[in-house]
Amino acid sequence: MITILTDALTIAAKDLRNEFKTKQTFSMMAIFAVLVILVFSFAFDPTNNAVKAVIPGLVWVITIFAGILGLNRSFTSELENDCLTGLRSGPIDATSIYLGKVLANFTIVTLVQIISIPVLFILFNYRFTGSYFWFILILFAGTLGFIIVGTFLSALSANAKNSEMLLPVLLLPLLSPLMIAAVQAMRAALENENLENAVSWLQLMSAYDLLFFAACLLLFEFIMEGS
Amino acid sequence: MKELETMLELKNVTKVLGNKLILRNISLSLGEGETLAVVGPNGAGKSTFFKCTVGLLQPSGGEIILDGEIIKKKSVAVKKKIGFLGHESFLYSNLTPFENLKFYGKLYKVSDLEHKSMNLLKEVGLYLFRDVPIRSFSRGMIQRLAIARVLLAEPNILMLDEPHTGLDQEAVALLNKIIKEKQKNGKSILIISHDFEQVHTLADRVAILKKGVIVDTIQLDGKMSLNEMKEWYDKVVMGG
Amino acid sequence: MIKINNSGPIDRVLFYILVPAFLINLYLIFVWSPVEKVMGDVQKIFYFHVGSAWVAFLAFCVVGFYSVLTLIKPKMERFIYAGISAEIGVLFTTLALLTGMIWGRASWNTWWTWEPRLITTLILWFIYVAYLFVRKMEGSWEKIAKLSSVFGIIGVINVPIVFMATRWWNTKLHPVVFGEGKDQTGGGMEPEMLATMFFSIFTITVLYVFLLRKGAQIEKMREVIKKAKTNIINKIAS
Amino acid sequence: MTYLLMGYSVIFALIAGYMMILGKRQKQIEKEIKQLEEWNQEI
Repeated sequence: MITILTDALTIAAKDLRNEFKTKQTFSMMAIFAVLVILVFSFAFDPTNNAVKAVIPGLVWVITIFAGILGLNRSFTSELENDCLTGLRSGPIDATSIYLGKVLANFTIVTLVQIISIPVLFILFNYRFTGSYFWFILILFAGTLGFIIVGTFLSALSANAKNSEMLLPVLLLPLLSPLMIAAVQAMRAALENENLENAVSWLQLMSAYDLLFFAACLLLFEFIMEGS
Repeated sequence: MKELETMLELKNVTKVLGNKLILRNISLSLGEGETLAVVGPNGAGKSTFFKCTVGLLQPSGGEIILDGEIIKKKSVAVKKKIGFLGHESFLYSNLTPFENLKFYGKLYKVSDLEHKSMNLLKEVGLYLFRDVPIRSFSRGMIQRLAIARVLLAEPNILMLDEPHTGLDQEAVALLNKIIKEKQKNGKSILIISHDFEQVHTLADRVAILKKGVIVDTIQLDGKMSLNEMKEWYDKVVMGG
Repeated sequence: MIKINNSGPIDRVLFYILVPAFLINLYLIFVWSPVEKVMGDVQKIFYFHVGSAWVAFLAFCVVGFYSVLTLIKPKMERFIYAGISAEIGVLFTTLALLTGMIWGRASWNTWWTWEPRLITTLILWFIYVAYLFVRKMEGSWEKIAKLSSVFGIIGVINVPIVFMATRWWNTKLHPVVFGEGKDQTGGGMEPEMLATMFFSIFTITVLYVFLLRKGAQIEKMREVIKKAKTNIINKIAS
Repeated sequence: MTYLLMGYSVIFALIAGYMMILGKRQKQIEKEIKQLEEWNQEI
């Protein structure tokens, strides 16, 4: 059990180091997130006060769009030099590959959020009045669920030739309950009202996270098995 | 022939992929300190055979025993004893040689990692470039680093999948030098190759895999010449 | 030589049940069952709508069931059943969605309402389609069987959560036609209606089983032919 | 009434469509069987 965790940390550290040597994926994701914000500011006039209502949704839209870019690379980058086979033939459990990837992807997406969400608030001239604690908690739970399912499906779709097209098609329907909950919870937290509402949505999100984490952990080795 | 402690044993290994029977009842054993080469025509199931022995694929029937332990899906500890050198290097091109070795060393739980990897880098002649991302390396250099990666974990058995293809003269010489050294140290080696010259210089025993069956094995022991071996191979593959 | 083993006795029995059942069902829907007072004739869509929705969920459960079996022990037959069930699932999900939309248009003058059951069905549709995309991947059937089964299981887990989330999200608008939950104001169907509904569900379930068996037989034949073809090609080549 | 007609025509069209797809597959298979038999005779 502990070796699984240390192996996962080793893999995550390798992934992050590999990424931050060039920062290519990361900077692409950040720029893409900001571009999405820009496009949305054309679509909804940011000077209009009613636009505040779409902010909670936009937080998740940029997270998912930018996140999918990174998730696409997560396993296809292992195909260069056939590194994935190197990992699979090594003395490690398949679950530690999954855990390591989840950790690395979560870190990268969180960093993208740290850049893009302030940009969103600034460009939409949004004054943050809600509670930081709940905001961050909801952001954490939602992003975690997104990465849990996304990493799993990224490994699944990496087997296909058109993996970057397949991943969103597989991922978005599965994310829908999480996103409904995340947007509602975020709205409640940002508008600082109905915190009980936010809590019950947060419960749904945690249930989703736990359930899918367990299922993905169990099923991941079937994806890693070659045939 | 002297009695050898068996390192790797395949018992009636069968592998079905799709509707095709790729491997049929393969039984082979590899003694400690022995070098076995598996040769065969294309499509004979060499790579499937190899994937089964390194634990990437599960055999549909029979079992593979390495150092007294059956290789199963979950047998993590056994895999530590395998040094697997494949076609590809399994190395991360954004990382430096040193970082690559450190990563694999951690996964294989190598003790005294820094010291060992430095020594290995010197051995394969990459010490000078230890801090350069391997993206800019030539194929030969990457292959040398791949050799270092395999040796780092100090495996009991080396499994080499066509190790000589795509190597320059220098790297071939280095690889052969290292293999010979390991032979002297009593390590078992399994080579899959179609390079007869190299097989002849390295192997103690040669097995021919044809249509998923081991059709014949022969003891080399340095007595048989390269041409004799080739003749034998042609006879076995063409006949029957 | 290869023969088309189309209809075993079970299929014949199914067929002989299906045809009269379908006719009786149409009679029940259009003639026998009373016209609803508020919505009028349009309410008669409801019978097939409920039946389709039920079969859509059933088909999805069957996909999940065969996915689990495939993971436990990959067999061509299980893999085929899961695939055909998903195909029929897409068909009936589409039917449920379209009939739901038509009904919505007739009774509330909108084609689409963001209402839990409709959203759940729509997401179900997307998951089915995604599942079929996974099956279209290249590679050995064993690999695809594994990957698609994994996706099928994840998809099945997702459905109840979607339903819960959408229910919490928006519980207004849907007419509760027969007793469910606390709000039963729209409930109280006449017994003839209830009987017709159950008969429709029965008929469409039989149709599903019939199509499932038929489709699976065709797929199995296709595999047999594929094998025979490669055999012949190998023979000619050697 | 028009909606009812629309609803049931959609239902029957789609079910018939799927059955036609199945029939097409069956035809395809029959064709391939014929081809196989021809090949077999040639051997």
